[in-house]
Parts: sequence; structure tokens; C-alpha cells
Amino acid sequence: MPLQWAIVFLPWLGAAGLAALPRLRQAAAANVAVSAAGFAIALALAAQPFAQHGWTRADALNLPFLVLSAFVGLTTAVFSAATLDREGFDHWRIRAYHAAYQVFMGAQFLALLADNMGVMWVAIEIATLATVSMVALHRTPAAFEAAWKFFILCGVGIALALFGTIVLYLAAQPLLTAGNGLSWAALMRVAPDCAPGTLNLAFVFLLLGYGTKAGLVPLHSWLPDAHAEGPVPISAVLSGLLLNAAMLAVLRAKAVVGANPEAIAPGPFLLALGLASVLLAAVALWRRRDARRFFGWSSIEHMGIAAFAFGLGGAAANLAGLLHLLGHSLAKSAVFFGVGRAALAKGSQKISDIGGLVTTHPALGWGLAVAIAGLAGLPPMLLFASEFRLLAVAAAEVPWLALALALGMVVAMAALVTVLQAMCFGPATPGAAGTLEGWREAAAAAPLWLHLAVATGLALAMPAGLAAMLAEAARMIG
Amino acid sequence: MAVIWSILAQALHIALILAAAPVLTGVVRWLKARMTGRRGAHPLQPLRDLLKLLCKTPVLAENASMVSRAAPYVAAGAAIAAAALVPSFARGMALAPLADLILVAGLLALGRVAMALAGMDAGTPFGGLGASREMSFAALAEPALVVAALTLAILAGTTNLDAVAATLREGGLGLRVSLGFALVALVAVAIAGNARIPVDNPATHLELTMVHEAMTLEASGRHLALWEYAAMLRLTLWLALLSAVFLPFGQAPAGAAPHHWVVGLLAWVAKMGALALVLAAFESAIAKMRVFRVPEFLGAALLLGLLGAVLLFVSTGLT
Amino acid sequence: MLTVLALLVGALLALGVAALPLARSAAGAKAVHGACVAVGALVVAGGLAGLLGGAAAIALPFGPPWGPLRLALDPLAAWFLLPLGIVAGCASLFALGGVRGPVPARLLLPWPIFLAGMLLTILAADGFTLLLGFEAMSLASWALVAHDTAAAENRRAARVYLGFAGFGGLSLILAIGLSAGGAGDVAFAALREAPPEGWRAAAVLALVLAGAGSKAGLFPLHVWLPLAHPAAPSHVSAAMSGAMTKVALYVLARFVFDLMGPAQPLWLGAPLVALGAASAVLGALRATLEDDAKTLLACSTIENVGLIVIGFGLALAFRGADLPALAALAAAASLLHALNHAVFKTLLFLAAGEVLHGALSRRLDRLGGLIHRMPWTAWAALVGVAAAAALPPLSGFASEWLLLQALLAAWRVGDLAFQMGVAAATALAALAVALAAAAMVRFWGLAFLGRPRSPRAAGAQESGGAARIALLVPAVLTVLLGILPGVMLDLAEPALRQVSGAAAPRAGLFAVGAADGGARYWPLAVALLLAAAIGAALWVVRRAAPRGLARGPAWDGGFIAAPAHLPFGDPATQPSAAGFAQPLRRMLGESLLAAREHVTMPPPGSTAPATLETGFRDPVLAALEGPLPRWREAVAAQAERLRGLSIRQCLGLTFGAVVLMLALLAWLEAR
Amino acid sequence: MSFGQLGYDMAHLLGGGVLLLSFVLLYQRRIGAVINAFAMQGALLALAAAWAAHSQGVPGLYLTALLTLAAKGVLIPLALHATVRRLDLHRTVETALGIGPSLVAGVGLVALAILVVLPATEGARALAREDLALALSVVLLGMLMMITRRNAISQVIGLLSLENGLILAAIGVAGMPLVVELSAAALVLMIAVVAAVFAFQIRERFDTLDTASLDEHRGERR
Repeated sequence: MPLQWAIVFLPWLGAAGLAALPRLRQAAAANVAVSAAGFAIALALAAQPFAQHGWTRADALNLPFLVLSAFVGLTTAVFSAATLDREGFDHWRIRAYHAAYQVFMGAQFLALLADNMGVMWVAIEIATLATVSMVALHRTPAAFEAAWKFFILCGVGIALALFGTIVLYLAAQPLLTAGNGLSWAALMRVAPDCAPGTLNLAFVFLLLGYGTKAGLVPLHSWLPDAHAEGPVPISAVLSGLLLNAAMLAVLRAKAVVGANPEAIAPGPFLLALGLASVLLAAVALWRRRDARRFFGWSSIEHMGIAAFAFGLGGAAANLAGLLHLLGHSLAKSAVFFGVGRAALAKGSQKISDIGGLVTTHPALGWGLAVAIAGLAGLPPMLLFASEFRLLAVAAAEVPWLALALALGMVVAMAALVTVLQAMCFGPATPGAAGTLEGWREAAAAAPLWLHLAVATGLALAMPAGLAAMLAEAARMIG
Repeated sequence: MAVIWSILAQALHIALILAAAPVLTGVVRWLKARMTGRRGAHPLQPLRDLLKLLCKTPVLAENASMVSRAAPYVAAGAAIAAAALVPSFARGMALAPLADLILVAGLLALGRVAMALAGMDAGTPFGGLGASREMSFAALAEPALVVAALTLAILAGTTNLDAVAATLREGGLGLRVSLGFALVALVAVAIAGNARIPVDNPATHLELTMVHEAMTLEASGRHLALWEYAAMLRLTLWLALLSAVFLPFGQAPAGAAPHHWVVGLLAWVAKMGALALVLAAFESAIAKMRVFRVPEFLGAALLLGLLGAVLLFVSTGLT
Repeated sequence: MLTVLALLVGALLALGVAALPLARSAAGAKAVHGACVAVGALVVAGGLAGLLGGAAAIALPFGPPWGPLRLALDPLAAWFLLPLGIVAGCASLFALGGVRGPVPARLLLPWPIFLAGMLLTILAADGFTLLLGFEAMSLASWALVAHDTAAAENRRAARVYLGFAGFGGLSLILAIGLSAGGAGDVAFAALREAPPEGWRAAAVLALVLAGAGSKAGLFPLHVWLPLAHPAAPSHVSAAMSGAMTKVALYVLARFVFDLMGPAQPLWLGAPLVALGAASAVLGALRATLEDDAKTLLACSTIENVGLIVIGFGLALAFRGADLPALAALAAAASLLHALNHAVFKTLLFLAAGEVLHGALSRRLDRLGGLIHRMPWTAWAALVGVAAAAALPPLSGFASEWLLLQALLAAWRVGDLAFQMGVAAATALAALAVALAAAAMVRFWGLAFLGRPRSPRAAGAQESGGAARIALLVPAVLTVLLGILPGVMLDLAEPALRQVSGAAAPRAGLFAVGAADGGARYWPLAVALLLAAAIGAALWVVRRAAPRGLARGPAWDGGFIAAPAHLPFGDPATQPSAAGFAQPLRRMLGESLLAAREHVTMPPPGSTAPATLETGFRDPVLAALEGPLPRWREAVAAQAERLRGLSIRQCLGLTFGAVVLMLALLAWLEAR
Repeated sequence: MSFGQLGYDMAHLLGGGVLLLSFVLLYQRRIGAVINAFAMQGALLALAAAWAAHSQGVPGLYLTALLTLAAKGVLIPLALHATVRRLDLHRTVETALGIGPSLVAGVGLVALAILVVLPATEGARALAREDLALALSVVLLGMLMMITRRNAISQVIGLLSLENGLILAAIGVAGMPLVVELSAAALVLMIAVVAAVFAFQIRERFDTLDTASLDEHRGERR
């Protein structure tokens, strides 16, 4: 069985096993073990040359994200192993949580690796179902609200995506040979000769469908609430992984349509949605009281920035966009680790209740401060490099839009800075009995710092192979 | 040869101006007294006062620091140095290359700061009051001076007093309206810088209106003598400056043989006398203005100076 | 040499990491600061080497995903290494002297990183490296500003500061991108190839002014500076005022003189002159009104930055009018003043820190009479004050004299509007210089002269050792720079050539001034003349007057001596900070800074004290904290209505998007 | 296969029937009737799938037909009826947009769908084009129903009929690979939605399930 399939099926088998493990300790350990195995396979896969196996393909576009997903999945598993006992789950929910987690991981890998657009759609649907169940896990009315909203909106979204997929096939049908229907590679091959009108129709539905999952304005409404409910690790993987998968799906669609000269240019659509996301999120950030909602909105902003980059097109802007996705996954999940830990320590996730972390929990406080600063686009994180690249290119090509983008970034940055000051520096707020004993403290802190280190390393000393891969990917998606 | 003449001229100039300072003050006071119908003290009276003060032991406030003792020397030294630079009867003196208008302003500022700090040293209300007023007025006088310098610099191409004097002497500039504006600005600055009416009253002892006197209120003995002498030097310096720039006739040209100096000397004495007369007349004619009207006075001077410069731009632009 | 400097950056970063464990012990903290002193010395050496030797460039083996980090050392950068090195050395030395036990890591760790950021910014040879250093500098200094989280105003300062830092960074990125063009190659070499023209040049200039200007404290983006600089520890304040603003000015110079190409129109200098004049006057005026010693010094930094920028603007205009000699003169004024200001402002901030440490207060109204308790600090500070007040023969006068000469020569540019504007700028610059003198007299006189205004000030203690040396070094340098500016300008000649695009005229080792027939300034001769005059006065008085002094109570126009129940005299009978500022507050403050004062006189017979309330507010800060947030709130309120939607309405949004796009498609296909 | 031939007419007829039933869904006022109409739509869809399987010669589609019939024609309607009974919801449909206007809007959407699809799909088989236009109309009508109806049940039914439109499109495109799997997956999604209605006890409507209660829980209210 090729590694590409192994990495998908291993988590699902693990899920089956985890569903049978009632004890927290073992389940958490097994969860970490499975995730670690997934990470190992991902690395091995990255070492192999690009290849296609049936419905899956490993290419420059998805391999970096595959490795990233496996990495974030592993760190998140570690973090949840350290903090999950605070959630006070009974054994049913422990089983459900871990099973759903691994189901989601498998679906995520499949969605990234899928070469067949239909398979990709199915994978994203499975991921949605898994995450919905995890968001609803707390069984509070608020959790149900958020889960239901998430479910309905994304359900409609993927329904639209399916329609888009069908239309896409219809467009390519006359040129495709029987076997390779819906294969992205095949579609790319025949795209230049497809009926442009049909491609346009397909693109609109794919964009709106997967764009809903990527949280682009005006399809974003589910995102902040979904990030605010459920266990913290869910927020981390939602922001860190699921959004990337959706954005990659949009990119594949964009690549197909962009390959056809007669079809409409897909760029302006992405530009418009991206700019709208950045601007709306930038102002909405100022009204947030709840830390996790706040960072959910910041995810919308960053997805908007990435969409803007891809809308701009061209090797430089695309590279900036890909880097931005990578950097955002690392920084945002790191921030969620920090916020989750802080919420444990302070017994609340309201921004007003989390204060003076630097004085009460120095390591956590400074780690969170650096992470938020990195999220605001300050060095030395990867987001700084990507935003620099994007703004530089945008300023050269579309000065006025670049100005609007920069305006949004400044406003959002000011909001982030304000929250950073409030949470890390302000007067220390009374803490709850949130101390983790022994290894848990370290295990809860390590992922945060690890992410920061990786993000910094990628920004300043990216491995040549990875850089080359990303450059090729940037060319691939046109 | 010329070098020796220049050095000689410089030495003569310094001696002359040092000697002239008390006398000039005395003359102005005497003239004012005459104009206001009093007999007035002998013109040499200031000199006698200085000598008398020198013989007295100064009394310092308990908490006065080294500043009170050092400041008078700094102020006097700055005044002497500045006075040594302003050409009087001859041009091309040894220190002529140094004689830069901005440098002179800087030296005067040095003296001013020394005086203000001395005023604050004892920690008394009047000293601080005088210091703050002095520095504030100077803040408004400085721009007027520089703008006047701008006019001169445009005409002469430099701010070197010697060169300016030469240009205004030989150069066929004729009568420039801008020069008139610059003159007014400089006169206003001179009045403020020398604490003359209407900005300040050198003879007052009503504390609330004092500026200079307030700062030297604590000084006595040789310190007071130095303060007084520095003030006299400043007055002489300003009058010499005005005469050198705006009444350049009669000056012995650079490198000229000593017999030209006699003419220059006589011309200079005449000019200084005339200026002293004008000053006395002016001061006895008008009254001191309220402290917070001074900014308007200096602001007007500044605007006049700017106007002069602008007119000059226009004329140079046309020609 | 460049390699050594690059290694220095790495060493500083490593030092920052090592500071985490080292902070636990006093010896460790001492070691870190000592290493920073050494680095400062090395940086100065590197600057000298760069000025004497030729230019060099290297590409680091690592960097962002699209290329290596490039470093270069040319004369302009080398010149700015001098202030950086001097300030870093002195500040670190002062901090070394202040170490008395373990130092909190959050105070020790960012310091080397701060220095590394500034060094990297100056050495950068491509846009990304520049921004990397610039932002690292901002971030580290922000951490140092935010170190004291207890005080609300410090948190506010840190917040405003970080906001401005981010804004400046984004502006610079846009500027780089705009001048880089579509290819997206941000190497300086590539930027030089295709300099921006027309509206692009204007836009780049505006963006650079926003980016570098906000960091340098240029009007109207100066408001964070008086908040942030005082909030940091004193040696950090010194570095921020002395070095960081210079680094920002270096970025400005790098853009306008180098990256934007040699052929820029005359008008490009006008905005710099205007903004510089505005900052100079506003900063100096605020300095005369502030009653917090370190805030006062920070405002004076704004003033000096303004003067330097005026010089840049003039140089730009002269270059545009093809007057290279005058361009060199103006640039010389700016570069020299940048160095001088760095030195004497460091001295003053360190002295303020020493006062804060000795008398436990920064408020002028709680100091006084310190010259008796802390003589070393007092006299060292006096040197800095005299330099800041532009008194001959100290360093401040030399550079400001050059600047005035450049202003007086600016009419040669010819354009009438420009001439008039420059005439006004000349008056404003002179006003600023005189105001600065007033502010400095106020600062020194109130802090060190008179009688103590608080028991702490009466019992102030002076700390010797490294801190004292850290005060004496810049004091001596101030004197030397004042007496030998000619030497420095000869040293700066390559940088001037680079800036003015032509060989800079030399006035000789002992003189400065415009070459062709213009006025000259011989500082050494002036110093000698002054010394001779003072000596003569001293000699004469010694000969004529009797020796000896008598001590008595202050006469004070007939006031009684201090009552017994006030051990150090009644401090209220001295001029207060607000009182000293009164004339200028009334003359200029009311119109420029909306200053107000309110006197409440008790009715006759009442024993209640009369009170004087004064205050002013910076119009820009008022605008920043007034309308801007209101607008933001209004927009946010509108955005909130989107958020309050029910699921059905959210679906409505999706539906609307679908229908809209379908309609768009139909329309496109119909066409 | 083109106009006038049996296969074409049959497929066209069935597709049209599905669309017609979407209008019926919009038109109905009583929940029971809505559910029944939906059941009929599901049955018709199953028929269309079967016919497609026959005419395209894709036996896999028979499976789809079977699944559709079982789930949409029988199980889900029964479950919905049960829900209505168990949670005793309102028996009448409250509309955010009146019946008449929503019908008019529906007609407009159909026009839009045709305007978009027909020019867009130049070159494709006529049947596919027709079918796609009908499917798109059904999808749009489903969404319209979701946002113009206030009952949770009728909103869910809107989603379900939307998904019917997807299936219709999928079976209309001859030779579509994975069509069975995709339709099955979509079906799973729909069943999950219906299950969620139970699990989350969605009694009333989407309106009340808005962020207000989230605000109370997370201090988002100001």
C-alpha cells in the first residue's frame, strides 16, 4: 500500500481503535502515537519523488501542506494530551473526541492529497462532519448553536462545491477519456480546450463552496463561533488545517479555470473576496470580548490576505500566498495553544479576564506575546516574510488595492496589539486553579514555542528543497 | 607687513572698545538726563561705579553654587570676545575671518545663558522670573536677527561682518528698501538684547517689571561689576555693529596703512555718538511696554525682516 | 570589516539568548552589558574603517525563501555607524554601572537584540533585510518600553508605540514595493537601477516619510515619542533618542539620496524642509513646557530630528537645482548634527537617569539644588545642555551654524516660492534653536540649581564607577566634536560625496563652512579667543579686587530667611516648572499647543493658597485619540450588524453571493 | 439522443417534474404537506436516476435510485413526520417572504438559471444542458426555501431538495465517474443533518438559533 494511502488510512484505523479506548491517559497517548506515525509517514512521503496513485497525487502544491498538517496535528495532539483532563469529559466523549480527531486528520490528509476532485469533495465533507461533532462536544447550548451554524452553512457550502464539481466534469467531459474523469491532472491537461462558459460556471460554484469553508467574507459567518466553542485543540486544527485544505481546493479550481485563456480571469473574484475579508475582519476585531472569537476573526483576516495574494497571481504573489498559509497555520495554532493554556489558568476565555500573563505566567505570557506579534506581521515569523512579499508585489502592481490592503492590515494590527497588551501585560487578573502538574505544564508549553521556532526558521532559513517546492507550486497554480 | 598692521589694528580695536564701553553708557545716561531736564551724572560715572564695585567683597547666598561665581566671568568673557569681532574703525583686522554674525549671536547667547543660570542659582523667585523672561524674549529675538542676517547674506553672499561691511561700503547696492527692513529688525533685536526701553528699563528697580536686574539681584561686589561691564560691552557692541553694517563710511579698508585709521577712528566716534544720541532720544521719548506686549514687538520685527527678505527675492528674481 | 560587523549582529543575537540564563546573577548581567560596551567600540571602529576604506557587500548564506539576506557597507552607512556605536557603548556602560543584583530577564534580554536590530538596519543592502532589522529594532525597544507593566501610562505608551511601529513598517514595505516595480526584486542595487519617477516618486517619498518619519519622531507622527522614550529605562531612552532616531533618519537618507536616484526634481526637498521646520518648532516648544525631565529631553529630540531633516530637504533641493557644493554643505550640517545630537542627547538622558536614580524623581518640581549633591552629574549635564542650547564652542553650535549657513544660502535655488518658504523655514529654525536654549536652561536650572524641592532631592546620592565614566565619555566627546568639526567633516567626505553626488568642498581641518567665499567658522580659534577673554577678565579682577567671599541668606529683594520648620527652605518660593514656562506658554503655547492656564486666587483674608493649573495638548495626539477611534467605532458598529445575523440571514448572504455571481456570469456571457 | 426521442423526453419530463415539485414545496403552507411533497420529489428523483441508469447503461445508477428512493422517498419523510410529532412543532409554515412573492422569486431564479446555463454550456449534449438548467433551478429554489421559511423543518427540507438538485445534475451528466459514491456521500450529509435536528433538538427555527445565546455564553454582548 503506497504511503499516500497509508497516511490516510492509518488515522482512520487509529480512530477505530481510539473509539474503543475509554481511559483518558491511554487514549491521549495513543492519539499522540498515531499522530506521530502520521507525521513520520508525511516526512517519508516528502522525501519521495512526486507520484500519483489512483485518486491521490503528491505534488509540490500539497506536500508542504501535508507535512505541515501532520506536524500541527502532532503538536495539537500533544497539547490536548496535556490539557484534555481539564475539559471534564466522560469516557463517551473522550472516545468521541479522539476518534473524531483522527477521522478529521485522515480526511484532512485525503483532502490535501486528493487528485480526483470528487474524492477531495468527499474528504472535505468527512472533515466537516468530524469537526462539527467535535465543536458540539461540550453539549452546552452555545456549543450546539455554534455547531449547528457551522453545519448548516458549511453543508450548503459543500453542496455548492459538489454542484461546481459536477459542472466542472461536464465542461471537461467531451475531452476526457473514460478512466481519468475528474482527475485534476487530467483536467489541467484538457482545460485549455474546455468550453469556457462551463468552466466559469464551475469556478463560481467551487469558489463559493470551498470559499465558505475557507471563511471568506461574505461566507464567513460560521467561523468565529465555531472557533470559540469546543475543546481548544479543535480551534487550533480548524484554523491551522481545515482552512488550508479549503483554500487549496479553491486554488486547484482556480488553476483549472486559469489554464483556459477564454474563460474569465479568476483573479479578480479572489481579490474582491480577499479584500472584503481583510477589511471586514479588521474592523470586526475591535468589538471582540472573547479571546477565541477574536482569533477566529483574525483567521478570516489572514485567509483574506492569502486570497488576495492568489488573486493577484504571478509567481511572486502566489509564493507569498503559500508562505502566508503556512505561516498562518503555525502562528495561529500557536496562539490558540497559548490562549487555551491562559484560559485554563484564568478560568475564562474573555479577554477582560485574561490579564498580566507576563507577571503571573512569564513563559506563557511572553510566548503568547511573541506569537500574537508574529500574527500581527511582525518579525521574525513567517507571516512577516509573506506579508512583506505580498505588499511589495501588490504595491508595484495594484497600488490602490495595496493601499486598501495595508489599511486593513494596520487596523487589524492595532487591534491585535491592543489585545496583546491587555492579555499579556495589563494588570494581572486573579487566576483559577489552573496549574498543570509535572510534565503537563511542559507539554502544554512546548508546542507553542516549537511552532514559534519553526515559523522563525522557515522565515529566515527555509530548507532549499522546501523553497524550491513552494516556488514550483507557485508556478503551478498560475 | 599687512599681518602686523592687522594684528595692531585688532589690538587697538579691542582696547578702544573695552575703554569705550563705560563711557558710552555714561554718555547715553547723561544725554537722557539732559533730555528729561535733569543735570545728570558725569559721563564717567559708570566707570567709577565699576571701580568701586570691584573693591567690595561679594556676598553670596548660602546655597549659591559655583555657578554664581563662574557665570560673571563667562558672561564678561563672551561679551569681550564678541566685541573683539565687530569691526569698528578699520576692516581686515586679525580676527576678521572669525567675525561671523551668527557666531556673534552665539557668543551673546552664551552670555545670556550664563546670566540666566546665575539668576536661577540662588533659588529666589525674582532670579527665576528674570531668567524665564530673558530666555523667552531671546527666543523671539533670535529669528528676527537671523532673518535680518538673511537679507545681509543675500546681498553680501556671506554672514561675515567684515565682508558685509565691505560689500555695503563699496558695492553699488544703492539704497535698498530691504536694508531698511533689516535695519529695523536689527534695531529691535538690539533693544531687546540690551534690555533698553521699551522692552526693559535699565534703570528700574521695580521688581515685577525687571528682566536683567532681576537676574543680577543676588550679585554684588566684583561679580556685579562684571555683570554691569558685560552689559555695557553688549550695548557698545550692538551700536558698533549697526554702525559697521549700515553706516560703513569712513572705515579704513583692509590692509590700509595706519594713517587711514585716524579717519576711521574719528568717523567711528562720530557714528557712535550719533547713535547714542538717537538711542537717548528714543528712550526718553517713549514709555516701557507691558511685559507680554514684548512678543508683539519682536514678532513685528521678525515679520519686517521676512518682508525685507521677500522683497529682495522679488528684486533679485526680476533683475 | 563588513564580515566582522555581520558577525557582530549574530553575536548580539546570541547574547540576547544567553541573557536569559545570565540575568539570574548580577555578574551575568554585568557580563552582558560589558559585552555590549565592547560591541559599541567595535561598531565605531567599523564605521571608521568603512569611511576610510572602500565600500563592501556580502550576501549571507541564509535568508527569506526567495533569496539571501544582503549586507553592504558604504560611506553613508558607515557614518551612521558612528553614533550607533558611541551611543550603544555609553548606554551599555551606564547600564553596567547600574547593575546591583539580578536583572529581570525581560529587561536584559531585549537590549542586545535592540542593538542588533539597529546594526542590521544600517548594514542592510536589500529591502527585506532593512525591514527585518527595522522591525526587530522596534519590537525589542517596545519590549523594553513595556517592561514596567504596572503603570497604566506606560502600557498606553507601549501600545501606541507598537501601533506606530507596525504602521511605519507597513509604509516602508509599500515604499520598497512601489520603487521595486513588478519584478519584485528588492535588492538595493535593483532599486537604484529603476528609480521611481513622477507620481511614483512622490508616493514613495510620502511613504518613506510616513515610515521612517514615524520612527524618527517627525511631525506629525511624533506623538508616540514623548510617551515611549521616557517610559523605558534611562539607558534605553538614551539609545532610543540617540541612536534609534538616527537609524530611522539613515533609512530616510538612504531612500531620498540613494535609492530614489540622483535625478530628482527640486520640489522633492520642500516637504522635508516643511515637516522638519514644523517638528523643530513643535518639539522645542513642547520641551519648554514639559515638566518631566525625560519627556522634556524626548521633545528636544523631536526638535533636533526636525533640524536634521531640514538639512536633508535642503540637500535634496540643492541637488535638484544642480548646486552640488551647497548640497554637500546642507548634508554636512545634517550628518554632523546627527552625530552631535546622538552624543549630547545620550549624555543628557544618562544624566537624567542618574538624577532619577539619585533623587528618585523625573519631575522637575521635585528636584533642585542637585549640583551640591551630585556635582559630577551636574557638570557633565551642563556640557550637554550647552551643546543642546547651541552655545559656542560646543558641538551643537557647529552643526547648527552649518545648517543656518545652508538655510541662508537656500535662496540660490532660484524658485521664488521655494525662496519664500525657505525664508520662513529659516526663521522657524532659528526660533527652534532659541527655544531649545530656553528649554535647556529651564531643565538644568530647575534640576540642579536653586534649593531642593523635595526631601529626596535634598538627600540625593551620586553613584560613581561605570555610571560616572558613562557620563564623562560623551561629555568629553561633545567638547571634542565641538572643537574639531572640520576633522569629522573630512572623515565624512566620502559620505557627503555619495549624498551630494559631487566632491564635497573641504574647509580645512580647523574650520567648517561653505567653500566658495562663504562664511567660515573656526571653532578652535573661537575657543581660544573665548578662553583668552575669560582669562583676561579673571586676571584683571584678581589684580584689582580683593579676595574672599561673604556668605549670607539670599537677599531676594528683601524676603525673610527660610523658616525653621522648613529644613531646606520653603521650596515654594522658587520658580516652578510651570511658572518658568509661563511666558512661552502665553506667547506661543496658547496658539500652537492649545495651552491653558487657570489661576485661582483665594478671596482676601483667606489663608488658602493660590493655585495655578496649567496644561497643553498636542493637536496631533488629540486627533489620534479623538476622531480616529470614533470613526473606527462607527465602522465597527456597522460591521457588527453583519455579525448579529441569524443563521437564516447568513444563508441569505451566501444565497445573495450565488445569485450575484450567477447574474454577473449571465451578464458577461451576454456581452 | 435529442428532442423528440423517448429517452430525451422522459428524462426531460422527470427533471421538469422535480423542478415542479420544488415549486410545490415553495407553495405548500402546512408542514405535513411539505414533507409529503418532498417525499414525492425524492421518489421522482429516484425514478429519474433509474431512467438515467437505463438510458445511459450505467447499472450503478440503479443503486443510486434505490438509495434515493429508500432515504428520500421513505425514511427521511417518516423521520420528519416523527419529529414534527415528537417535538410538536407548529403545523403551519411561517414564511419570511410571502408565498406569492417567493413563487415569483422562484420563477425569476429559474429564468436566471436558464440564462446562465444555456449559453455557458455550449457544445455539451442538449440533454445535459437542459438537465443542468433544471438542476440549478432546483438548487436555487432549495436555497430560496431555506431562507424564506421560518420552520426548522421546512428549512431542512429546503436543504434536502437542494441536494436533490445536486443528484439531478449528477445523474444528468452522462459518464460522470463516482456518481454513485458522490450521491451516496451527499446523502450521508443530508441524513446527518436530519440526525442533527434530533441531536441538537432544533425545535423552532434558525432565527432563534442565532448568536444571541452565544453572546450570553461568551460575553460577546456589549
